Amino acid sequence: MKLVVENLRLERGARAIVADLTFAVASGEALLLTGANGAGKSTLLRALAGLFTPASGTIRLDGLYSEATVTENCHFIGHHNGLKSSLTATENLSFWSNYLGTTGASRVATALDRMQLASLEAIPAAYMSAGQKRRLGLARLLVAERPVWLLDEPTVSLDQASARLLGDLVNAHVASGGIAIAATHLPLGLTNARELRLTAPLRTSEAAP
Amino acid sequence: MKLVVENLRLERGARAIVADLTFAVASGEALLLTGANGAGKSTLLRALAGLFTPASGTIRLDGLYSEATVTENCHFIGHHNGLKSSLTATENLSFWSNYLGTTGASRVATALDRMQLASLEAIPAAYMSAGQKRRLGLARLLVAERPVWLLDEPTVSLDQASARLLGDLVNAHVASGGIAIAATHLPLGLTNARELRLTAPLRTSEAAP
Amino acid sequence: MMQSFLALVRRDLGLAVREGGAVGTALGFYLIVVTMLPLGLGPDLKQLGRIAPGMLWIALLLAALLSLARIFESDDEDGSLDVLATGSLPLEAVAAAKSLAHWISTGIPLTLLAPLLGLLLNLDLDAYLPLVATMLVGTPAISFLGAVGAALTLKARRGGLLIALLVLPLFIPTLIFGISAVTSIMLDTGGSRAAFLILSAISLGSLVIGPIASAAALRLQLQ
Amino acid sequence: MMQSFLALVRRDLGLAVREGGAVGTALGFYLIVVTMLPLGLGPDLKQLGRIAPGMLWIALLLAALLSLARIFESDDEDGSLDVLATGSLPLEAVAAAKSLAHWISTGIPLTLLAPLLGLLLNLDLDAYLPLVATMLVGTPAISFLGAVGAALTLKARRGGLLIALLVLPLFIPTLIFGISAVTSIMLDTGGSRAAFLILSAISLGSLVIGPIASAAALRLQLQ
Amino acid sequence: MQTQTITQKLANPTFFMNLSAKILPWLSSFAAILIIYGLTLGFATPPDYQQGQTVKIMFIHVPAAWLSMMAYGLIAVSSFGLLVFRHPLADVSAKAAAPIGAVFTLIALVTGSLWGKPTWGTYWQWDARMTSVLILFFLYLGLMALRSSIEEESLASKLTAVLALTGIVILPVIKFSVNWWNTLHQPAGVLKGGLDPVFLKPLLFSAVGFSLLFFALHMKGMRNEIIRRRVKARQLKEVDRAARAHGVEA
Ligand code: HEM
Ligand SMILES: Nc1ncnc2c1ncn2[C@@H]1O[C@H](COP(=O)(O)OP(=O)(O)OP(=O)(O)O)[C@@H](O)[C@H]1O
Ligand SMILES: Nc1ncnc2c1ncn2[C@@H]1O[C@H](COP(=O)(O)OP(=O)(O)OP(=O)(O)O)[C@@H](O)[C@H]1O
Ligand SMILES: [Mg+2]
Ligand SMILES: [Mg+2]
Repeated sequence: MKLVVENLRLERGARAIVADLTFAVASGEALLLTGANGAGKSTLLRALAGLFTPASGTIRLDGLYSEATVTENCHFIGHHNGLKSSLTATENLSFWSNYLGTTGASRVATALDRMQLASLEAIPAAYMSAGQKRRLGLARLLVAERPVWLLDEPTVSLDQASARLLGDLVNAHVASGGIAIAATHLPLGLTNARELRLTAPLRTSEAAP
Repeated sequence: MKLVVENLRLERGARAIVADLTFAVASGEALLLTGANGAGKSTLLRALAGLFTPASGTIRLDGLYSEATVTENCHFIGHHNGLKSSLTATENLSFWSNYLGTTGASRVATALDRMQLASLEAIPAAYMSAGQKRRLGLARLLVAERPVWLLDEPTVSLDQASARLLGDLVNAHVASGGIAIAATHLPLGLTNARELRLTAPLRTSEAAP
Repeated sequence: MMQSFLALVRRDLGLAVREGGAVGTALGFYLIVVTMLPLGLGPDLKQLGRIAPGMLWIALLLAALLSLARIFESDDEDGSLDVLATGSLPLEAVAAAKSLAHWISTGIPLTLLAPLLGLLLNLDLDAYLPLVATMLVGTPAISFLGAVGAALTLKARRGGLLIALLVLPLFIPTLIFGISAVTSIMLDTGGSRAAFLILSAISLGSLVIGPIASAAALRLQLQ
Repeated sequence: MMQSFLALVRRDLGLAVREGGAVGTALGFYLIVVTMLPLGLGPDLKQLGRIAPGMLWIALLLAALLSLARIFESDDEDGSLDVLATGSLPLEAVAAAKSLAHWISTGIPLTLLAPLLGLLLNLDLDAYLPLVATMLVGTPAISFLGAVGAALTLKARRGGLLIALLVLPLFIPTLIFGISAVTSIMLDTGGSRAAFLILSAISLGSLVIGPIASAAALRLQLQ
Repeated sequence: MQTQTITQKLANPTFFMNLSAKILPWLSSFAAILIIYGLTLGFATPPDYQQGQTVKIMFIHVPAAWLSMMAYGLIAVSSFGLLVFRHPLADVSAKAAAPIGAVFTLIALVTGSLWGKPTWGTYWQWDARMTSVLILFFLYLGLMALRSSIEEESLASKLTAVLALTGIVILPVIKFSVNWWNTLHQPAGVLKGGLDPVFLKPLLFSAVGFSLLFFALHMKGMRNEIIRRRVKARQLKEVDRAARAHGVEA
């Protein structure tokens, strides 16, 4: 399996955020997106997840099954955690596991366990701290099998222990033949990770009428 | 000037988040709040800022002027940046400088300059990236003189350069006799900073509402 | 597919109940507006009964309308929408599921409340049945077309009001035929059947157009 | 103090204009509701003019009400509220400033639109002046009492509807006296002066109570 | 081929700016002349045997009414062009047309109700046509409100386009409302010889004149919009320079 990006161009308003970018990530590889604030990391991740439509260029997922799209095979972890504050940790997770197409309460329980949220399982998300919320959001990665993980600043407001925990999860996922792409300003402690440094391309706003 | 906290007790729902905590920070000192997720850093900072009412204990600001409260003398930088997305960088900042009681367009301009946002001054906050927004939020520290800085995970989504910039700002503030208290999971690169490690007191999650 | 669809509908219904009786609020609003109208129109108004169907319909429209903002808003704010969009379910189905949940959690309860409020306005006895019937077939249009408004105004602060401005015009046909269907039965001046059929046609149309338009709007918003 | 207060009012007014004509939307909603009422009540209704004041008042109430959610919501979401609370301005003053801005940016424009809509409902000629007058003195109550509702429902998703539910009852006095002041002038059955005075009394009261209650509610929300 | 290249040229804003700069003066002066001529002719006409002098309102009302619908048609077409062909000028056109269309709709409504007083004895009647035109007016308001309430412009324009296309169902309703429901309003008959030539000639003149006026206003609006966008684009460039300058230090 291979995620292939060919001369991708992303525009916001009239401006090019990313200009003819080409790279590929094979299964078993992790890619770190780095770059200054405003370099375009988040935008690129949204584009990979199929949420942001590129101005030009292609994003393919080869070798999984015919016309497999990244969208259907990725976990997207954005700035927000996708939690309902009135639902408990368990309720939040089990909804996602149902929706993302895998059933099994066992999965949910183990996921909470691995994210060290077991003791909070019956607590509404509203009552959780920033980092606890983030961990619960990340637990989604474990309740549904998806080969491609797209993580936007996953360690935000995680303490060191949790950050290490996340690093291990990603390593395990990659080791088992998955793909992980993470935008981050800090090292995630990944074993075999390449780095893609985004720098704002020379941009012309002439595209604007 | 001295910020004094005496056997403070903070409760959320039915649970004690912080139990008889006592410490003091004198002017010229910086204090780092560390601790695992859910240890109570944010709650403590909100309590110091006077946004969260303690269950018991006192929070004083001595030696500034009679009955000076922390609330009126602090900058509180929370998880959110307090920006209006439809206002430009300058408009956002000059509102805060007016509201927080200091006038002077010069201040705003220099603040933007020091946060390396000068070139974004006429751009609505909506068009900024996560880190650019955060920097603009932090610029508030510079447009109004306030002796006590309360920062909750200030470096979130800042790139290294900006993080260093922030560290320098805090150092300068402290050096000039101010007080800085920051909750963080990463070193801020402060020169003379003590560390206060919060550990959750014995807590039963059954007690949770 | 189906599993995801049902999971989504179930969750939304659950939230509607959990998040502080959104349903109750809509019902309460309906109640208050209906009781306010006589205040404004003067209680002495003899033919209160005659205009009752109209008032009931309008108030219901408003109550349903104001609950529309809820449909996508919170999912957008907390990032759920991004994840929903990466699911196996096409965005059209997502929109449909959420519209359906809205109809079940708002349209139906309001419809069931209407006859009770009819008592307050001494509605003709023989108007109750047609009133409920027309509302049952009319309200889906509100939820499914309304969802379009909700999707369009996702990124625009000030949800409720703007949605109303956008979709109220689209509802005016529903309103006109809904009312005329009832009144024409009350004053038995035929044509009620025609009005009823047109009403159903509008609803069926909205079942198709609504989700497609909503999905289009959502895609643009996710950018 | 004063500087902060004015700065806040000015910002909110600026935002009301900037953030996509919040004002325009309220006006549009008012317009639509007023035009929908006759649709429901039946165009043939001869005494449309007679009940016009009532309809204009009710519709105005709804339009103003639905714009209330805006007052504190966005400031809460983007963290501004925390900073506002650490300012030198007491929270009561903050609430007052924001209520005032809401009245200027919503109450006044709606009041000015009312007479134009009166034309649509062929309102009596001699009703225009009292209508505008009563609305001018009545609308502050809506903004200042409404702010309390907005503050109370800050953390509860689904602003608009819940607020309406909470504060509509509070407005019924305003509504009754506002309407009776106008109608009693139209049908010149004296007592309009009394109603007018009561109306002003209500507004003055709300200027005091509103901010205090709002501030109390906000303090709880900030926890 | 020829058309191809022409559309491509028209798609180019710079070309449009130059072209419109040349055309605009002519267009507006023609509009003025025709309107003045048409109205003077119109006011010279003998009073109508039924409606007396009030018939003269027709010379404003009818063109306004026609244009109110044509403007929406234009918006719909432009919206389609934006969503499907990503035509750079389509959105500019849609945005510029909305307020103008709204004004013409308002004129049709006002003149119509002014006309209604003498003829039907009431300013306003909730009859099918008036109601549907009113709805059209609301749609215009909705379009403008939606666009103005979203910060990111490219998004705002696409969303507005979606709304415009959803709302297009209203046009046939307006046009044929008079035939579907029996109403007070006259059915369309002017162009089918239903009107005395004495009235027809001035009506047509003013109709053409108002149409030209519409196009002149529309063109002017587009020009302003384009200029505004160029300024905006320059601003946004700043963000990039900032991002890059910052990136260099990082
Ligand atoms: C507010 C009230 C009115 C509105 C909204 C209105 C609207 C319209 C519209 C949309 C048209 C274009 C119809 C078409 O092209 O098929 C039209 C045409 C016309 N209207 Fe009105 N109208 C109003 C009142 C009146 C009144 C009071 C009269 C005179 C009795 C009148 C006389 C006409 C005539 C003669 C035409 C030309 C019909 C044709 O197309 O041949 N209208 N009006
Ligand atoms: N909604 C938006 N509309 C217009 N421009 C935007 C929008 N969001 C971001 N941008 C611009 O796009 C560029 C890239 O933004 P993006 O968020 O992808 O950067 P980033 O690499 O994620 O930065 P950060 O590290 O601060 O998160 C920035 O210059 C920003 O100004
Ligand atoms: N609104 C709330 N209501 C009830 N309990 C809460 C609320 N917010 C946080 N808590 C609880 O209070 C405790 C402390 O939360 P707090 O946010 O202060 O922790 P923190 O140190 O900031 O954690 P993090 O590093 O993740 O931000 C946590 O156990 C959390 O579950
Ligand atoms: Mg980012
Ligand atoms: Mg925290």
